[in-house]
Amino acid sequence: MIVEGDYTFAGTREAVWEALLDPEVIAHTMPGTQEMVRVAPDRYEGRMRVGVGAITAAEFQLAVQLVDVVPPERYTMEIDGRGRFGFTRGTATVNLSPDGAGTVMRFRADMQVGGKIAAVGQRLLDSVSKMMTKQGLEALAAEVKRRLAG
Amino acid sequence: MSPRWLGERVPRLEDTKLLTGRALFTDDVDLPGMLHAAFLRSDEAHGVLRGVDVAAARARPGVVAVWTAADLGDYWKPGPLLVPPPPIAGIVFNAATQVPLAREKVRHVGEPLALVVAESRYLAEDALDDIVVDIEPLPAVMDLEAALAPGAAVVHDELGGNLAARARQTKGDWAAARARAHAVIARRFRYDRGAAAAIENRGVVAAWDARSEELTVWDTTQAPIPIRNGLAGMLGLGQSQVRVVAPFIGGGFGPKIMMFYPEEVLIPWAAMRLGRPVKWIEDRRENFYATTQERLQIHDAELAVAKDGTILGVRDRFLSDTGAYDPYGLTIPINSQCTLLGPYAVPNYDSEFTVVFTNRPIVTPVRGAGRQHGVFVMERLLDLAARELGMDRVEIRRRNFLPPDAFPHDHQILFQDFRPLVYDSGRYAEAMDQAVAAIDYERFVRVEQPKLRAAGRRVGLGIVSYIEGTGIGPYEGARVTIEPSGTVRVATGVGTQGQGHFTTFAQLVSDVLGMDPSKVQVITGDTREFGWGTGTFASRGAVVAGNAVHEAAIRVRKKVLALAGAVLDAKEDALVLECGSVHVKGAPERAIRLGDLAVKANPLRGGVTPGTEPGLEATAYFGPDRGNAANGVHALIVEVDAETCEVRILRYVVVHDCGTVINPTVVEGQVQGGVAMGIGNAFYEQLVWGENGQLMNASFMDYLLPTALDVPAVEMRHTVTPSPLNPLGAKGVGEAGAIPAAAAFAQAVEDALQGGIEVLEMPLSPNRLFELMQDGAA
Amino acid sequence: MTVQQGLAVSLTVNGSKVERTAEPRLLLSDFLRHELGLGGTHVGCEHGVCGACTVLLDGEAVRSCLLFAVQADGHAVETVEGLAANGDLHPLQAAFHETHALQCGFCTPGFLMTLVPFLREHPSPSETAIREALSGNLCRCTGYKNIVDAVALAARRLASDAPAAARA
Amino acid sequence: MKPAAFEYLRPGSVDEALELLERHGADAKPLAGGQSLVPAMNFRLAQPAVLVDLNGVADLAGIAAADGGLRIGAMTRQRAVERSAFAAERAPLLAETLPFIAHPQIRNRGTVGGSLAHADPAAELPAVMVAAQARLLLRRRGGERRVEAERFFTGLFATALEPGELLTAVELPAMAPRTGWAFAEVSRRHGDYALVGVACLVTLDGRGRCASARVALLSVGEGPVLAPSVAAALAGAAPTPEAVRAAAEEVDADVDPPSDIHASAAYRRRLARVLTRRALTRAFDRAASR
Repeated sequence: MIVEGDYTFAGTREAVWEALLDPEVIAHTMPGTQEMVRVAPDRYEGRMRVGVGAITAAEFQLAVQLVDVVPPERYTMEIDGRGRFGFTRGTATVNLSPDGAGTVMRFRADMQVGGKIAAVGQRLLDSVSKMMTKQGLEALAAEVKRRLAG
Repeated sequence: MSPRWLGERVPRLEDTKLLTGRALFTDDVDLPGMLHAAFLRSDEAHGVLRGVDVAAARARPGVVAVWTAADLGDYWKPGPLLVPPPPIAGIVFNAATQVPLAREKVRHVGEPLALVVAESRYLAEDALDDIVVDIEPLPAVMDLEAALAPGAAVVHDELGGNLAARARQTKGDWAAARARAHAVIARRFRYDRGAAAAIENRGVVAAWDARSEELTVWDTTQAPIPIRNGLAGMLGLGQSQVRVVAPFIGGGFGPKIMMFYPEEVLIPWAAMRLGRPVKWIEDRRENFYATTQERLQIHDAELAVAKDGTILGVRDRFLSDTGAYDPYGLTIPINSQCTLLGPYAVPNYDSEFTVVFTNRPIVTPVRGAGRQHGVFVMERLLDLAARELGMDRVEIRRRNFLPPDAFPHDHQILFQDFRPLVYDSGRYAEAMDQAVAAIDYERFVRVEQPKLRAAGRRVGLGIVSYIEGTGIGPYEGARVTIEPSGTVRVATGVGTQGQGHFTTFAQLVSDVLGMDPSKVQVITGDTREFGWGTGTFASRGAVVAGNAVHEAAIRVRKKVLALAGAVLDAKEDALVLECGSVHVKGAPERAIRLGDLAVKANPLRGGVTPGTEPGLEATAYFGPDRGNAANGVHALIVEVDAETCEVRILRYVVVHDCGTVINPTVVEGQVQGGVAMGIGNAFYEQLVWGENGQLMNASFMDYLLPTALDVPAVEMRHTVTPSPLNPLGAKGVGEAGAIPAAAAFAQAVEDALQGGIEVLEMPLSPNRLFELMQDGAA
Repeated sequence: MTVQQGLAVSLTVNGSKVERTAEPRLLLSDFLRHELGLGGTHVGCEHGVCGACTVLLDGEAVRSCLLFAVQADGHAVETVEGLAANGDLHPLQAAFHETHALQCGFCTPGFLMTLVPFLREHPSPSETAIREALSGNLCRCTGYKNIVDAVALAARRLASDAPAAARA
Repeated sequence: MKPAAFEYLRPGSVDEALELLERHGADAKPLAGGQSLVPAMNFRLAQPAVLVDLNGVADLAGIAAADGGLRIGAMTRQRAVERSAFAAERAPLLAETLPFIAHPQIRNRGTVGGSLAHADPAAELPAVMVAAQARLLLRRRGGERRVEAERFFTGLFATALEPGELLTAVELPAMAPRTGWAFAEVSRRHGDYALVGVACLVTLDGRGRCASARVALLSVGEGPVLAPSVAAALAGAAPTPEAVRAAAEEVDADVDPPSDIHASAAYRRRLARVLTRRALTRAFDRAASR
């Protein structure tokens, strides 16, 4: 499953870069994140709970490995999430480029979903990923805005 | 002994139990102290199995035992190779059979990792959630071509590659045929995977009686006798210590033949270890991974034709997906290879298949067993050739049919039964004529279709021929016994999954013994009743077991006549068997009821002379020399909504020839049901896989079985060309309905869209049709 | 979480009063089959699609795999075992037999229980209405045609029997 | 496929239900018809700790007149609405839609309120309620509020219901004179989740021009999707076939359909345009004849 798009933040590339890689920010903005710890400069681990509608919010153990990091321009995340209802894993690449006073983020995630959620929930995978992307981006934008204001 | 019941529409004798809810299905077996099993299955399609931590599951109250592969000790063994490769020159075959529980590696989603036994299924499933699995994912092998490329991930490391088999069969000289062809049609065809999806999932119940030292296993199997024999060997028991019962089975369609599923190996073992009965009933989600499937093949095929449409030759190279293991050998690709030839004279043929291991569940036959693919490829090639030559599609078929005097016709290649593919009999043009008349082909093409098209309606017709190789060996047997009550018992080794065996076998016996079928009690699928045979598959029940039943009845009749002659003091040829008794011709008062005769057949003191055999009982076996060739024509009319891409079937005609018909109602039921499955394969059912080997539709919400609104009433015609290969002249019918449906459907949809698209793949869906039409418009 | 043990359940099944205890999560289908021994109600998917488990709850066809046994407390359940009266097949059962509307017979009880209230509500249904009524039950063997014929036959019989019954 | 354990509670009144829902908070899940929830529980995708079974709450079911329109209790079975001549007269769009929902066995058990509260993007009833400008009655302990259907559905399986709040009824307003209706959907098989569905209500003015058009779609977004662009294109226009066709094309701007194994987003867009045109055509025909 490919999720891609772009989003313009009102802030410098450096500010956006810092926000994106700040575990606190990730924990705040990634939908369902319970906990996110930067266990190494290029590695995060945490827990997420994702539930939709009647589907009980299932806990995922999440690990994110950063590779190909070129501050403040681009990085790639290798994502590995496992939980009782299945797993999700894949890579997501983020590119930042200045755009006037703001910063354009281009992202492309190639995610695989497996287990029970894939087997019986395929109808909703696209919608859920769209929803989570939207929520995450909006929260991120708010966070960037808050930081710049603060 | 003129046949009175053969060919009669006898209402089924087994119905009452089924209609009133009293029939015993496997999940109806409830035994005192019974435990319930559940399997933990892999979420990953391919990976290194690092660990399965079952400590928490074992500690859960209500859980009796939890086993992983490591706990099985010597009992852990790969399953048997059920069908070895046939003796084709140059054949390559790499065997890799399924294992009871995965160890070291997982090879498909749903492969079992651990077995939990608990006081209830609910508790067993609770315990599954307690198990922690560590799998390091590997790239999943999904694409058949990529699987064979250098550097591809490998399903079975010890084989060093994903090649499961390769075999080439040829006749004549394809290259020469191609060289002199007026036209060569070449296309790539794809036929994707579906599930058998019997409404009853699989199940196994096992009980070990330590005092009698007997193991009883109720199993939703199509092949109880091989299961008994195999289990006895695995468990170190004598065959007589194991009783396998295939009770009423809620649909088979092929996957229930597959022998030694992990659950069949482990549940009896667990019952013996625990000293309590154990039940495992597959649930629907498991069924989508744990039960075998069929169909993915990719054909690159060429048809060489003369200007007048005469087939000069066919070349085919195809890839066939066997999934993660190949226990069933090459039955499916050989069926595809052979069935492609159809009812046609094909002088030159060059066909090579390559079977590929992938990280999908295991492939074994599902109703049709590879025959669909062959028919689809050949019939589509003929359609394309007709279009290219400007010929009528019926005409190109007529031109190439084997004539009635061409039999036996030797295709010079081997069939799945390892015997030469030699057609026994058939009247192919006649079947086509009947279909053309029934669907009113000329009128549709000349009048109806233009009229409807003018009104903006997109209607199209499809008409295709097929051959089904049926009734293969090795053999089946039956025992017929007249009881003192006058009831006749028939015991046979084949199991039954709804084909009406209880009735058709009774009809065969009734004619021979002169009695009403309702007085004949048929017992199938219980190894205690009959212990020799193989099973119900390849449309062979009526042919192989039917002839055995018939022969056993004839032998009993001989005994009846001999004894009655003595008792009534008459010559045997002066005796009449009728209405359950024997009387002397012209002297109805000189009679004895069969039951009374059965009592006399168990002689008391003084009644025995040397050579006396007690009982009015006989056992007979039948093994055909080779399979026979049933044939038929399917024709249908569809309407396509070009805006929504929905397709509606307006009419469906089947003309079929399965030789001698024992019970037309049962035969028509098989055909109508087969067509429903064929329509499912053509337009509704497709197993959809993510690139990582995940099945994306493991439920009846997303795997779409056709409903009463999707399947039309089939208009049926019979032609009867008896087979010379068995005394009854019967040919098989179980799979016929399913085999040509997709080919006919594709032609009809193309016809409706007036050549705007080519349908080279199955199944279609409205979404796929939308894409094809977009491409066609672009 | 506290796991509730069995709750008392009191219901009528095929006209007889039944009292049992059931864990709340026990599905009605499992309760009927394995607690009451009424194996005629079959389980094919446990997610409400196949219809094999259809029973009547207070006279209406419902999926017994989508109900908890505790929800049937105080209600009347009818299963396929209750259809034949005094050994005589129900007209629908007889019609299924005569038209060869069943092969393996696994889905059949669900079809019958769907059809009993359908024919009550639609005594002379069209073929389309019959097919619509059947569309919530999956059959893998028959291709449905003979089932459609069976329903039409049963409807005709019930219609011609009705006045006789009214006179009686 | 057996559900995980849960605690089962069966209140006898709305007040009791509200008290239980408040007491158990996020652990509790109301059980209405259960035709979506129980399958999810059998797959163990839903594992509520507490089920509050509303089936014993008698005063939640029923169909009654309200302000010239219709009031349907949340626990009213879909089948009961389907059989109600009164509902068919007051809310013909709803009546036309009901047979498209799954199968009779499901509708015998499934409730109107359960479907609305579940807010499945592929469900028919939410789209109908949005098209019909229905109001939903939400009760909590000590209070009640009415929310317009358009605002009730807030996202993917998301509604305006707050913790401890219960949907108790839905009210459909009276239809204006010269109003026509239509529901259309394409599904793989009858009763399946629709690939796309369209519910519409149109009203003609005295000159036979479109006074209002409410078109709501399903399976093309996070929830029921209202199509304002279609309405705008029709406003004041004579509903000629050309005008309807052109307006239906506008639906493209209002939808953001997902892709799944049965239908790509592009195919869903096609279906949305075709079904919108077909539904509007039928609705205008009906409006003209009333």
